[in-house]
Formats: sequence, structure tokens, C-alpha cells
Amino acid sequence: MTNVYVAAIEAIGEAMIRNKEYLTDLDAAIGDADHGINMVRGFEAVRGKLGALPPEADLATVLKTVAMTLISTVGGASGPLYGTAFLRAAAVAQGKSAVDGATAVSLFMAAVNGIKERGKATRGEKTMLDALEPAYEAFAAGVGDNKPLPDCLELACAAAERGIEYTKTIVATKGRASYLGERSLGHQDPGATSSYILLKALNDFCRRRPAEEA
Amino acid sequence: MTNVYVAAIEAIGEAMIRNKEYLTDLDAAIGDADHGINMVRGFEAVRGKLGALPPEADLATVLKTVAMTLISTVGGASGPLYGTAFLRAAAVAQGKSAVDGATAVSLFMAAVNGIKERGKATRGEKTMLDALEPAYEAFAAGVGDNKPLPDCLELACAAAERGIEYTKTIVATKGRASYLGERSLGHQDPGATSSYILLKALNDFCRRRPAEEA
Amino acid sequence: MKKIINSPEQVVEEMLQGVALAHPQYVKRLEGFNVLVRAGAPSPKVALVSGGGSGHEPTHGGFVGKGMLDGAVAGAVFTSPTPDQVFEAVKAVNGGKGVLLVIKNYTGDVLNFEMAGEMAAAEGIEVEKVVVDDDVAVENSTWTTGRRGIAGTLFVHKIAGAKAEAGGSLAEVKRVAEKVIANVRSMGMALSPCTVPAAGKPSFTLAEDEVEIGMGIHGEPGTHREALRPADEIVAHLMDKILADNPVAAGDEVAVMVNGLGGTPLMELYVVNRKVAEILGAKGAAIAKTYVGNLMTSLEMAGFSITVLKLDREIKELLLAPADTPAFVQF
Amino acid sequence: MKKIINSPEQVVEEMLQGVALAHPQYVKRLEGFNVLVRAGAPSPKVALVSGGGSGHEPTHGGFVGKGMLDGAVAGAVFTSPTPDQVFEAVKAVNGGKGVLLVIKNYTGDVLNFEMAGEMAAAEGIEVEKVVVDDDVAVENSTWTTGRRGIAGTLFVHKIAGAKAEAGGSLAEVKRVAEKVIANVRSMGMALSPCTVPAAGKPSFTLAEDEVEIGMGIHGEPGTHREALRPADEIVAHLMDKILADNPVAAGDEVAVMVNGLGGTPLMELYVVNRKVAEILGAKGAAIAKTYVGNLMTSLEMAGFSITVLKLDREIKELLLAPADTPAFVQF
Ligand SMILES: Nc1ncnc2c1ncn2[C@@H]1O[C@H](COP(=O)(O)OP(=O)(O)O)[C@@H](O)[C@H]1O
Ligand SMILES: Nc1ncnc2c1ncn2[C@@H]1O[C@H](COP(=O)(O)OP(=O)(O)O)[C@@H](O)[C@H]1O
Ligand SMILES: [Mg+2]
Ligand SMILES: [Mg+2]
Ligand SMILES: [Mg+2]
Ligand SMILES: [Mg+2]
Repeated sequence: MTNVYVAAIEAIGEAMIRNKEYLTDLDAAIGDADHGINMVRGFEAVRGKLGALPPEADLATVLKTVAMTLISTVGGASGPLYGTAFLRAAAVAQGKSAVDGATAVSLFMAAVNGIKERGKATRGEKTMLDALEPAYEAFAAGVGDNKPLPDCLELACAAAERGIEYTKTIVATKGRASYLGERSLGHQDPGATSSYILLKALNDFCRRRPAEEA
Repeated sequence: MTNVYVAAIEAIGEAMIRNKEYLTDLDAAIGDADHGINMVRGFEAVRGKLGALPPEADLATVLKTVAMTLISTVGGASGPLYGTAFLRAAAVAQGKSAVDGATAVSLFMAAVNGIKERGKATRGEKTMLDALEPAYEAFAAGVGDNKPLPDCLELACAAAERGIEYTKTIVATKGRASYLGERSLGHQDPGATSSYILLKALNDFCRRRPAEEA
Repeated sequence: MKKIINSPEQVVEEMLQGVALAHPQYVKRLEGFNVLVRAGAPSPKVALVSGGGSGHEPTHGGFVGKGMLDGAVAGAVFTSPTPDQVFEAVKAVNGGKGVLLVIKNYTGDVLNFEMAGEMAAAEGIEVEKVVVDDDVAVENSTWTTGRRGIAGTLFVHKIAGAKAEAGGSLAEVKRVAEKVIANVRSMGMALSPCTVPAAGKPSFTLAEDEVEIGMGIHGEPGTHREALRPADEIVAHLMDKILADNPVAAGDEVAVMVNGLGGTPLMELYVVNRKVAEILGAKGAAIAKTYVGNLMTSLEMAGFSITVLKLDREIKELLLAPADTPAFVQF
Repeated sequence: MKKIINSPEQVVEEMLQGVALAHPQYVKRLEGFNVLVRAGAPSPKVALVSGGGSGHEPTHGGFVGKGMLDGAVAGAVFTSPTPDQVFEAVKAVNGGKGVLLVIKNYTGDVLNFEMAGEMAAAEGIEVEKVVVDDDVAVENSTWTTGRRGIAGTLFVHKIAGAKAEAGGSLAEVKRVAEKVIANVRSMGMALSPCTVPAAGKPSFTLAEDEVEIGMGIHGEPGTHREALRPADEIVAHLMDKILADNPVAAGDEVAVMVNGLGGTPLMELYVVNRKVAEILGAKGAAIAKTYVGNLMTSLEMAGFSITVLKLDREIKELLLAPADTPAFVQF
């Protein structure tokens, strides 16, 4: 039996590969044309590392492996940011054998806070946070309303997608796109887009499987 | 009254300017694409120097001025070669007040020999000599047959033109085109072409004027 | 894409092998890492580590040696290296006097080097960092990421490196580095784009008569595009921007770097330098030293940057001190 | 044509001004001539003068200084300088011990330098000449002009320059130069053409996947065109040609130069060097010293050349001797 956490991460990796050129092209417009290349380099390495884990690896182990692998292979801005997110989530998952709603919310929160602290950015600066933070809030609200976890994830995806649209309307003040000043207006942020792709891939994965875990 | 020698040289200079791109394109095919640029740089400088001569300057002075100016402005292979040719001709002209047939022949011969010695080349190596040496021989033969000098020049031009055609049929063994080996076949030598242009301009000049001098 | 490479995936690895094979007197490769360190590392002095994405050669590996860097970390082309790589470099060059990280101000570089610094600190290695932000093309503001780090970084390597070589403490080396950063300003322009091997196509396009002013060294757009003008006008514009941010007055002493981006002939860089010297001369500034060359490149991009560093007695002396590295040697 | 210049007519003049302004410690301009001489010229030693068409920067002006050249004469772009210019350089650097002319084997260079030598001899200056012909792309034959002189010329500057600096007589300096010429071979290839400013258009065209093997440094055609292949295959081909002409055996010691033609990133040159070192290593040859960089360029041409110099004890020692010039410094 395959490890469900590993399978979920692999589904995310496949989504990154499918969107490699799309993400790179978005980065070409307002950055340095490598975001898709970076994400794929990272998630291809992740697949290798996860393959070497024992099948019974728990969520914390999987998340920590993803974190360390992204940190040591992606580089750029997105590597330390996504890496830190997974690392913080791993810390929350430590010792947990199943993921209930409250755990999922604190995992997600820890991840988003990790990115905010590492990148010293806040919402509205045209970064991945403009997708992730609203997604987190929608997710937490859903859990608060006692909705089933897959529905909460659906809400998170929708919020992230709106976040992408929002990044088109603002000027970047963090990351490489900030050098563009007003010229970054109208362009969608590559990191916000990869965050949405990640959540969407997770959501699709959960829909395809019996909803035993988030 | 303008100095006839100066006027003749200026006519040659104008012909070089008209053929600048043509000569450069020929050189692009089998050399380094500068022969027209070189000749024009030289003859434009010559015009300036000749303008500063007293109107009564004799042939030797004019030829020496042309020689020194070409040597100090053309560079490349053609600069020292044409420069030496004019310098040797100037030596022959020294002290001569008019140019008769015999003088013209020895002027021409000295010029051609100057090029041969300076460039250590002989006929058949795909250089200016393939135009100039047959031209000299035709000229000398004409003088030997007591033909009028303008007719001798006409013969020289015709021989030079055949020389150009001949250069298309041979492989270069001197000058930059020699690096091409067999690949120089079929191409016409730029230096042979500028030699023909020089003779042709002189011929045209003589035809336009009362035939007092060669 | 027309490049003399074997494959885009192998190009950084093979380049590093080529550097190590070319310059064994100067550098050695840290096996298993994209790191070059001084042949004799570690040495009992403060160590300097820099790095960044590849594609800026000779930066940074070419400046590893006596009087400059102790370690250089190479990321993928135009992508900051990862923290574990930087951490390995730090461990390899640390001689017990501490390590200064010289970081160019890009979010990716800053984050990865910071994480490496945290890893080193956790192992008890004393680490400090400075962030170079010399590019005046981008407005500075405390609310944004601020200016980019470009060719002026080499003056930090040179001057802080000389201080470390002279036995300065980590705090002193850092102080000197920060003084350079406060006094160095640069700006560049590009005539043509470059192609990242893994991308396979140019990262932007310019019309036949168009140039990009204020271009970043990774192909990031600059302040604007305009029609190609004579060299002197372009230089005057860049110098205006540089001197507006960091004015020089009569009697000031400066160092100048005219840096080629990789595809521009040295002939043109010297034409640029002629005008730079004229402008500084007209202001009454004395040029203590000029460097002209392809030092902080963007692969085969055509274009250049100008860097002006205001000198005081201390940094002038350190600038003129000897250095011996593969790409920068000075008696 | 996209160049950072003011006008094609002024580019050589403005470049020379830019060089003189950048490097007053090293060189001075001979007023009224396209000549750069050592700042302290003349000095009481044998003097070396070289030169050629412009567009090969840093060759030759960049190598004027201690342990290399005493004078460099710049012609128009890709056009040999005229004898009067060379003659001025000879007069300015002659310190009474005689002058060696280092000429690249092109008819134009040979003729102009020879005439300058005759002018100098007529003024009682002792002048000798050597002609460098290291390019194995072109078949050698006593019936033709023979091989061209390309990047290997720099080894002649370095080694004969060191001999002169060490106080060698004109005959000794010439002997050493000729020994280098006998032992140095090069070959290059190009990915893209360059544009002579006065011409305004590229001197040839190559298809997107096509390269020219055996390219000359003035855009002269090479031996043939072929499809772009991986770096290692190209290097293997060039090395075959070089070593066929000048074989190295196990135990031989060599120096290597991987020279960029102006538009090729250093990254690629190091990928090339990796394979060069591998090939020489497989033959059992020891590489005493490797130089990698844009040293003998063709404006912005993309491509490179490889030079292999077989060393003996004498030329190795002279190669490794110190030198201090704008573009080549060695402790
Ligand atoms: N300080 C920051 N905080 C959060 N996200 C950031 C920050 N800086 C950059 N990013 C995100 O990183 C993305 C760029 O990632 P990537 O292209 O991989 O790195 P780099 O910019 O170093 O090339 C941006 O689109 C943005 O979403
Ligand atoms: N040794 C030689 N003897 C006579 N003519 C020569 C010799 N070498 C070259 N030439 C002539 O010079 C011409 C080239 O002149 P030019 O292009 O001005 O000089 P370069 O080859 O130095 O660029 C050739 O076409 C050829 O006619
Ligand atoms: Mg990016
Ligand atoms: Mg020519
Ligand atoms: Mg990047
Ligand atoms: Mg020429």
C-alpha cells in the first residue's frame, strides 16, 4: 500500500511539472524566468527522496523530507520560502498520527507564518502570500464552520485563485518584481500561481481518494 | 591651371570611392572585407595631401606624395604594395619633365617590380599582380610597336580586365585569400580588381583630356 | 540556442570542473558541492564567502584567492545557491576567526545565505553578513527590497578581502565592507538579451535600434527602453543617475569600474571609460584607479555597467593592496 | 549594427584615449599616433613592439607593461597599422638595446612592420622581427603565406617579454621568441560573426545551428562549416588538429590558453577547458599553467580558440615570471 502523504506530494510535483513553462513565462515577465524551472528541480528531487522513505513514514517525516529537499535544491527566493513552510508544518505534525481539522488548520497556519517570517513580507506585496494567506483564512473559516476537510480545501483553492487575480492589480514591493515599480502592474505573480497550483493539486488528489486524510 | 598629374590621381581616387563597396564585398568573400575601405581611406588622404602641393609640382613629387600617403594611411597588404609601387615610380620619374613612351614603360615596370619585391609574389598567385603584370606587358608591347600612349593604356586596361577573369580560375597562394585553399576558386581577387580600376580611371582620364601626357 | 556546452543540465558542474582544472594554484573544488575555496583553505584569518547564481563569471569563483574571497558558491544559472551549499563553503573556509558573507541584494540570495548563516551559527561558527545594493537603476525605499547588488560587489570583495588578509577582525572586515557599500553606486544598460541554457530562449527581446536602460544582471527589466544613442550620451545618462545618488565634489577621490556584461567588446568599454573619465574630471574628482573588463557578466548579454566608488584613505589603501586570484591580480 | 560607440570613424581614437585614461600607471599614448607605450618608456633593455588591426582587445595595448610589450600599434579595425605608426613606436621605446617586432603572419602585418623595420634601420636602430604563425587551421606550405598568427602570439609576448625584462640581448630575446613560435599551436571556431564598425554589417552569416571551424580572427573563413555539436566533440576535433601538428607525449609539459573571441561567456570557456585538460591528461602531459579568458578577440564574435604551448625549462621559467600590464598580471 502506498503512503498517502507521499502520493499527495507526488501529485503536487506532477502539477509543477505540467506547469513548468507557464510558471517560467510568468516569471520572465516580471522576474528572471526561472520559477517553473526552480519548482520542478525541487519537486523532482523530492520524488527521489520520498521514494527512499519507508512506506510507513509518518506525516512529519514526509513534510520534513520535502522541506529539506526543497531547501537544498530549489534555491532562489522560492526555495527557502516553500522549504520553511514545509519545515514549520513538519514541526506541527510531529507526533501526530492522524490529521483532524484543528491539526490541519495549525499546520497550514504554521506554514504561512513561516513564509511571512522568512520573507519579511505581508499580504499585498504581490507574492505567494497573496494566494496563501487568503487560502489559509478560507480554510480555517471552513473548519470553524465544521465543514468537511475536502470542502475546506476547495474553499482555500478558490481563495488562492482570487489571490492570483488580485496580484495583477497591485505593484510588487517584495521579491525581484519589486524592481519594476509600476511596470509590474497587470502581471500575475509567479509565486502566488505556484501556491495555487500546489493547493489545487492537493485538492484534486483528495477528491480522487476516499477522504481519510486531508 | 590645374596640375594634370594631380587631376589624374584625383580621377583614380574618385573611381575608388565609386567602387568602395564593390571592392569590400569582393574582399568579404575571400578576405576580411576591408579592401574598398582601405583604398578609399588612402585616396581620400591623398586628395588632401595633393591639394597642399604647389600647382607646379612635378610628376616625381606627385607620385612620391601619393606613395607616402598611401603607405601611411592604407595599412593592410594593399597599402605597402601600392605605396611601394608609387614610390618606385617616383624614383624613375625623378628629374623627368615630360613622360615619353620609354619613360612610361620604365615607370610602369618599376611599379610592378616594387610590388613583386615587396610582396614576394609572382603572377598566378591570385593577387593584384595578375592584373598588373599582363597590363604592364601589353603596355610595353604597345610602346614597342610605337603605338600612341593612350592606345597602349587601352591595351593595358584590357589585359588587366582579362587578369581579373583569370584570378577567378586559380587558387590563392599569397595574401589572406590563400588561407581558403580550394575555397578561393571562383572568386575574383579584390586587389586585381582595384588595379584594373586604377588603370581604367587613368585611361578614362586621358581620353577626356588632350593626350599631352600619359 | 547556440552555446558551446554539452548539456544545460551539466553546464555548471562542468564549468566548475574546468575552473578547478585551470587554476589549481588558486582554488579547489569542494567535492560534491558547487563550491570553490582557496587552495590553502582554511587559513587563520577572517574568511569571506560570496556566491549567487551562475552566469556572472568570473564572478564569484574567479575572485577566490589571496586578498579577495575564500569561498564562492555557485547556484544554477541565475538562481541563488541553496543554504546547504553556502553552509559547506562556510565550514570549509572557517579558520576560527569567523566568516563574512557578502550577499547581493536579491531576495533569493538574502534568504538562502541567511539560512546558511543560521546553520553555521548553530554549529558555533561566527558568521556576519553584508548585503550589497549598488544599482541605482532601482529606487531605494525601506518599504521594498531596495536596490539590487551588481558589479559594485567586486569592490566589496576586493576591499574587505584586503582587510581580512591584513588580519582584520570579523567586526573590522564587516565595517570596511559596509563602508564600501555605503560609497559604491552602479548602473548598467543592455543592447541585447542572453539565453539561460535551461530556458533555451532569450529572456527578453529588444528591437534592432532599442536598448534597455538600468538592466539587471539576470535579465530583469530596467527603468525603460529607448533608441540606441551615441556612447557619450548613454554614459552621461548613467553617470547622472549614479552621481545624483552619490555626488562627487572637487577634490574627491574615486575608483571606477567599467564592466562588460559578457557580449560587448573591450573596445566599446574603453570608449565608455573615456567619457566616464571626462565627466569625473569635469567635476574635479581624481580617479585613483580604473578597472575595465568583463567582471560581473550576464552570460553573453551585450551591454555594460559603470561603477563609481568614493574613496577615503582607508578604503583606497585596501583597494590598492595586492590581490592574487584567477580573474583579478594586482601587485 | 548595435554598438556602444560614438562613430565608426572615431572608435579607434576614442578607445585609445579610454585606455590611456584607464591605465596611466601602465601606458601612455604617443600623441598624434595610434600607439601605446609603457609609461616609463624608453627603458634600458631590449624593447618589444607588436600591433595589428584593432578589434582584438585587449590585444595588443592591454599587454603593454612590465614583462611583456613596450609598445603596441593599433591599426584601423582589422587592418594592419601603417609603417610610420610602427616606426614611431620603435623610436619611442628603443632604449639602445634594440627592438624586437612581434608580427602576426598576415601579409599586411608583415609588409607594414617590415617597412617600419627598414625605416628604423635607416635611422640606426637595431631591429629584429619574428613572425607568429600558430593557427593550424590553415595548412602550412612554403609555397603559400603559411599559417596565420592568432592567440598563441600572447605566449610570445609573455615569454620574450620576460626574457627582455631579465636583461636578455636582442639576439637572445629573438631566439626565445622563435622557440615559442616553434612550439605553439592554436585553432579556433566561431558560432557567430562580428561587425566591423566601418562596414556596418556582419562580415559573414551562419545559420542558427551552424558553426565555422578554423575561423580566422578577422572573420576570414575557416576550414569548413558544420552543425553545432556538443562542446566536448568540438574540443576533441580542435585538439586533434593541434596535436597532429605538434604532438605531445607522456611526460611533456605544456601551457594552455582557452581564448574567447569576445562574445562567448567565460562559463563556456571553462567547459571547453575541462575537456582540453582531460585530453592532455589522457596523453600523460602535465599542464604547468592554464589561461582562460577573452585575450585575443574578434570584436563581439562568439567562439573560442585553444592554444597549446610545449614547454622546456627555459620557456616555462619565463612564462611563469611576473608580468604587470593592464590585461595580464601575474605574480
Ligand atoms: N519576500 C518574499 N515573501 C514571500 N514571497 C516572496 C518573497 N520574495 C519573492 N517571493 C515569491 O517568490 C517568487 C519568485 O520565486 P523564484 O522565481 O523561484 O525566485 P527568484 O525570484 O529568486 O528567481 C515570487 O513570484 C514571489 O511570489
Ligand atoms: N604578397 C602579395 N603580393 C601582391 N599582392 C598581394 C599580396 N598579398 C595580398 N595582395 C593583394 O592585396 C589584396 C588585399 O588587400 P587588402 O584587403 O587591402 O589587405 P588585407 O588583406 O591586409 O586586408 C589582395 O586582394 C591581393 O590582391
Ligand atoms: Mg525567478
Ligand atoms: Mg582585406
Ligand atoms: Mg532566480
Ligand atoms: Mg585587412
